Amino acid sequence: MNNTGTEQAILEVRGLHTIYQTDDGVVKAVNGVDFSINERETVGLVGETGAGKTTLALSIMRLLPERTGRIPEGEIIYKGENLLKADKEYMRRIRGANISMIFQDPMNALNPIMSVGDQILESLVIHNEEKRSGEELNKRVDELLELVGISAGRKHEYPHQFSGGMKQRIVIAIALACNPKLIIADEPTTALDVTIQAQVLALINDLQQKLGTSMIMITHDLGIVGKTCDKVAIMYAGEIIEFGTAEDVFNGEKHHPYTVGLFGAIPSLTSEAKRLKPIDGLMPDPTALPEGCKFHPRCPHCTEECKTGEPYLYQKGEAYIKCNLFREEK
Amino acid sequence: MSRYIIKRLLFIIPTLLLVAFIVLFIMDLTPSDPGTLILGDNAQPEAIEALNEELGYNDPFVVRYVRFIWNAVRGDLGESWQTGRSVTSTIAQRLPVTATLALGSLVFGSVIGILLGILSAVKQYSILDFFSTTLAMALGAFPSFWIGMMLILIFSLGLGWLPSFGAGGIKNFILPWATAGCFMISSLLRMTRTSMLETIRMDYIRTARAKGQTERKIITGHALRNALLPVVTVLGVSFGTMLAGTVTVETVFSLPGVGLMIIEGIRMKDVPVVTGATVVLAAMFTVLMLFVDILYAFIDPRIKARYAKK
Amino acid sequence: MDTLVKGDKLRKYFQVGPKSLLHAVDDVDVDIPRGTTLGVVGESGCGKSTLARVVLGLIPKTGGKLYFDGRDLDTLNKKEKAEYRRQMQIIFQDPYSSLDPRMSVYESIAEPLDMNHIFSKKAEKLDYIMELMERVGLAERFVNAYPHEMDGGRRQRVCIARALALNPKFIVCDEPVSALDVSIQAQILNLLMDMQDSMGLTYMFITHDMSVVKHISTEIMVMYLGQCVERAPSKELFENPLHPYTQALLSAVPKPVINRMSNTEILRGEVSNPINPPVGCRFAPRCKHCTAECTQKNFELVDQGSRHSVACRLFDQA
Amino acid sequence: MNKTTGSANGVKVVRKKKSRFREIWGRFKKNKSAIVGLVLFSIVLLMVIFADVLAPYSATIEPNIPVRLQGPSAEHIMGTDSFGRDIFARLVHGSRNSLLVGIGAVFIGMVIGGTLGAVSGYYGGKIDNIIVRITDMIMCIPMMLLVLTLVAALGSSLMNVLLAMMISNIPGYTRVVRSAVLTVVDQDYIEAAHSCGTPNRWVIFKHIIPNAIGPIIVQTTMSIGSMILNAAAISFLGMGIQPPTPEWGAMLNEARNFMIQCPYMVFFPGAAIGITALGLNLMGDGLRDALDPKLKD
Repeated sequence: MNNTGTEQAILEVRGLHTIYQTDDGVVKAVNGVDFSINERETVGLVGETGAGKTTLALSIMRLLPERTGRIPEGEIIYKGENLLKADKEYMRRIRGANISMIFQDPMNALNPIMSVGDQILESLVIHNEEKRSGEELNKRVDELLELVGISAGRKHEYPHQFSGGMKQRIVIAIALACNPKLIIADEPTTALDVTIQAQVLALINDLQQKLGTSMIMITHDLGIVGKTCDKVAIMYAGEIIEFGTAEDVFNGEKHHPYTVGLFGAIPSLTSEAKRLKPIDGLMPDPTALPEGCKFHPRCPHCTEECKTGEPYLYQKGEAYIKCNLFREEK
Repeated sequence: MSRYIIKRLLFIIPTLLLVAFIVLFIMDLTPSDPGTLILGDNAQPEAIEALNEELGYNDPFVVRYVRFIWNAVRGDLGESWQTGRSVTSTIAQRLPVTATLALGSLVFGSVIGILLGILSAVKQYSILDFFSTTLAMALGAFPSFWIGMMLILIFSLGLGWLPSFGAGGIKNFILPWATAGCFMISSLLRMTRTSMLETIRMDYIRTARAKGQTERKIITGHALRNALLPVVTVLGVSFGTMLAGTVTVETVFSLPGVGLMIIEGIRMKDVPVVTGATVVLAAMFTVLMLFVDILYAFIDPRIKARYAKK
Repeated sequence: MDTLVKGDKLRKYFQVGPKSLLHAVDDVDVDIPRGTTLGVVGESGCGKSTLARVVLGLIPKTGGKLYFDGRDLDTLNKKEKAEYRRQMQIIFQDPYSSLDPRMSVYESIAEPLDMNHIFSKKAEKLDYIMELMERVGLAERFVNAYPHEMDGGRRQRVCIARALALNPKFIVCDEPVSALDVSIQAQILNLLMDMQDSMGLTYMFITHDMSVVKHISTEIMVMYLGQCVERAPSKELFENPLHPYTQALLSAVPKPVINRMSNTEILRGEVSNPINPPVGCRFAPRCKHCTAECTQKNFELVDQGSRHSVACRLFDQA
Repeated sequence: MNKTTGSANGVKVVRKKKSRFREIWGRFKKNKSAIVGLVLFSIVLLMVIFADVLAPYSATIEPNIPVRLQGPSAEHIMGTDSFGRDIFARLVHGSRNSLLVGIGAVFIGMVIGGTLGAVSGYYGGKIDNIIVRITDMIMCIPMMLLVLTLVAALGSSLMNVLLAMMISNIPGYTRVVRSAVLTVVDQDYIEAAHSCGTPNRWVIFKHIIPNAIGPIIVQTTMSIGSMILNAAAISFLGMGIQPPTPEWGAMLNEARNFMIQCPYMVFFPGAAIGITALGLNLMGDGLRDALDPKLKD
């Protein structure tokens, strides 16, 4: 891999806020997220239920539910263009061709009454800029199916004839159809069994190496991050509270207390510990987030200063941690 | 697939037998007998009794049931007690009117109902949606015979555009079609809208959006076909309701169809007429439901596969 | 060792068609020493949940013998059976569907007590329920709460309190933490282990998560397509997995360390159909050590010493 | 009201059974069309209750030939019919019969059909198979035809119309209740109840019925409306309640002959039927959304 010179960010998210206006109040799902992703790079977005991972992904794709989802501020810059300002038609052409998405639940992600070949073909037809013939496109469908490990002969079959793992392969084939620059994978293996998960992860990794696509990997499983990601963003209550290379986050010395808690809560396969170390308390209510650092009510190191105002932003190169613990070490 | 169709066809036989049994059984409770009806109230009781005996009216119910089925299979539904005419030929003469009414209303009702249903789901919360759902609610709540009478008041008596009774040409059918179609519009519009709203929220619609598909093609290519699956079933059921509703619509517009035949039969206590006509309408409905089921299996590959495996 | 629950050749088949039998559980032996935890792992469709329901008697078994505290459960009369049923409880995976949405916490926990007429005085019952809630770490204020007012972790605590209400000896935990986030999962796992220590409970713990099963189990049973393929004490299994399936399963678990796909063993193919399975090792179609022999005869569990047994041609001395 | 039980350490167990009801009501009252439905239906209910206050019953029965076929006026706000009877009075008193038939038919159908459906859904197996087969077959006869033949056989009277509609309502209810029960039976809390030795009847009454009641209530509200429509149709065909007893459908039947001279005779009874059914349907829709809010985002 030649990283020199290609350190060009292909997607940059700056100060992104996303809210949902619901009957129960305004849900603040994403609260000021900054990060960028370079070519050929995989960034892992890690967090528990309600951390805002999926909302962030849907914001980038501009696929938020129309009536409730709003992006009051922020920028999403792709190829020098702010996607939040782009018109609908421009955005439609970006989707699928430049940025595509793999969804969590392969059981429902495919149209049940359309053959899988047609569903892959659809993607190609939509973005057929070079006006390739139907025959060429069909050949490409065969190629894509073989690429994800399904025999091309099965393209006339319907989704219900495939197992969960196979369906996810088809979803991946759809995502890859137009050689996108960036793939957002939202918990792509959560619904699958471990051995099938390993197959799918290997496939994703393999294809990414081969095709040089960048990827945002959304997951709650730190193990998957360790297997696939170059950089990691830990999300809590709609914020990235820690960002860095996989090396920083897994093996570095300084961590956000939440990151420490997250690692501590996982039962280890390698060492013997009688008791686990859970994080006290619960995720905050997204309609009434706490003041100050959003983690302070659960944090073992909480001080008075954490309860008001933004926490300190500790930076080291590209990596950063949002926590007052590191204030004095400037 | 062919096995499934055969299985469904075989299921139709006990269904029709049961339907005929229920209708015959109920009609058997009617305080009426052929002797009295043919000879009149003033006839000698002995003569009436003799005629009843001759016509087989005094046989046990089971015997009459088996005889009815046996004759019906050969196309003979008995004779009217009132006029002595063959019930089969009366039905054959009147069925075209009912069929024209029913099929016309089916087309009218389903086209408008499904179309408005789709539009109001796609443009949920718009003025069109509000208008359509209100229309559906109203059409479902007001009795169709009343709507028919209102239409007569406006278009026949008020404006004088259309005839109010009889079965002559197309013009005679326009108001009846609209009247009988109202109920279908109501149920189909609501069903299509609900089903469409549910489908639009499915994950695979999001997948299509993520592919960059246009909104219009997402609706026509993905959502519509899936959303119409449950609508097909409702179409069958509401067609059945409408078929029975032709009884009132034919009464309002004095259309000489099978429905009116049933009403006249009931008034005259003419058991064979009512039985024959009811069994024919119920049989039509049963066959239609079968057709819907098979159609369903053809559109939905999942159901097709379930039966292909067996 | 003192065995609390013992199952001999437990078997559960489901009739799914005129000639098709689904072999959900096929001749599985279970024995769980008092005060220990038997972990049951396997992927979806391996029959682990069915096994749990057979052991609890919630569904009738097709074959085999079941002993609880040394008594054959088939020989008990109705009254005795009810007595034994009280000593066995279950905790489910999804705390959203395992609590009646119309019952408050109080009512849910009180139900088993009422059904078995434990308390005659209301105040005594309430005190006992409060004690149970305290034991599972539920604040008093939740006594009148309804399930939808609580998060998954608290609901699971209510389920645990309900299971503990009748003072059981044996609890089946059917994926009790799979629906929870890691931080909450750790809370519940700690609670379950504390309960075991303080009340001497015996668990059968069903899960698909290898790290959870390692953490909580004394012994582990690995299931594949309705059969037990390997069984060993927890530590032994993780240090020395023998069956090719167990090895692949362990290797497939993503560990929270940087490890870009280097040493993962990828298992080919998918789980085959449990309906009318053919003779032979059921894992054979996916196994890299598969030979003709594997598809011709069945392999029983064979003891490899130190309570470790495995059903595989590679270790079949017979 | 709230029932409380004291305890030694001062904790109160509160029976707040109402919380769920309040939650549903909260969602229901936000729905404008549901409120419109509730208001419409309340008006009809008030009419039923205060019929005698609004108009004397005698005015609905006794002919008053001198004032026959008069259009709406201050004295007769909806005009008079061919016997000179006040249409408003007949409308008000007719509401009792229409509603009686509608509610009566649904209620009895619910009890019998509901029991069959619950048994079918809960026990499954052979019983379920038989019940489903038979209801499927009976539902092949369009309901209106079934009612008509029954009325023809039993004779035209209020009680017979009620009986006929009750019987024809059973299969539909069996279906609805069966599917409602099936969704509940699958839940883990039913298995949890079994595992702590809860007897079947307790499970049915304590867990299944309360949780399956939602769709049943919705179905009930909606079917009262359609029963009123059916009853009106039967009377309109001259098969139902016989004159001079006031009933909306029967009034329309009489009005038919005077449609040309007196359109108001047709208009008011039909509007009354429509408004009642509309109110019930809007309420039913609102209830469904309030019970199951997942479609509203």
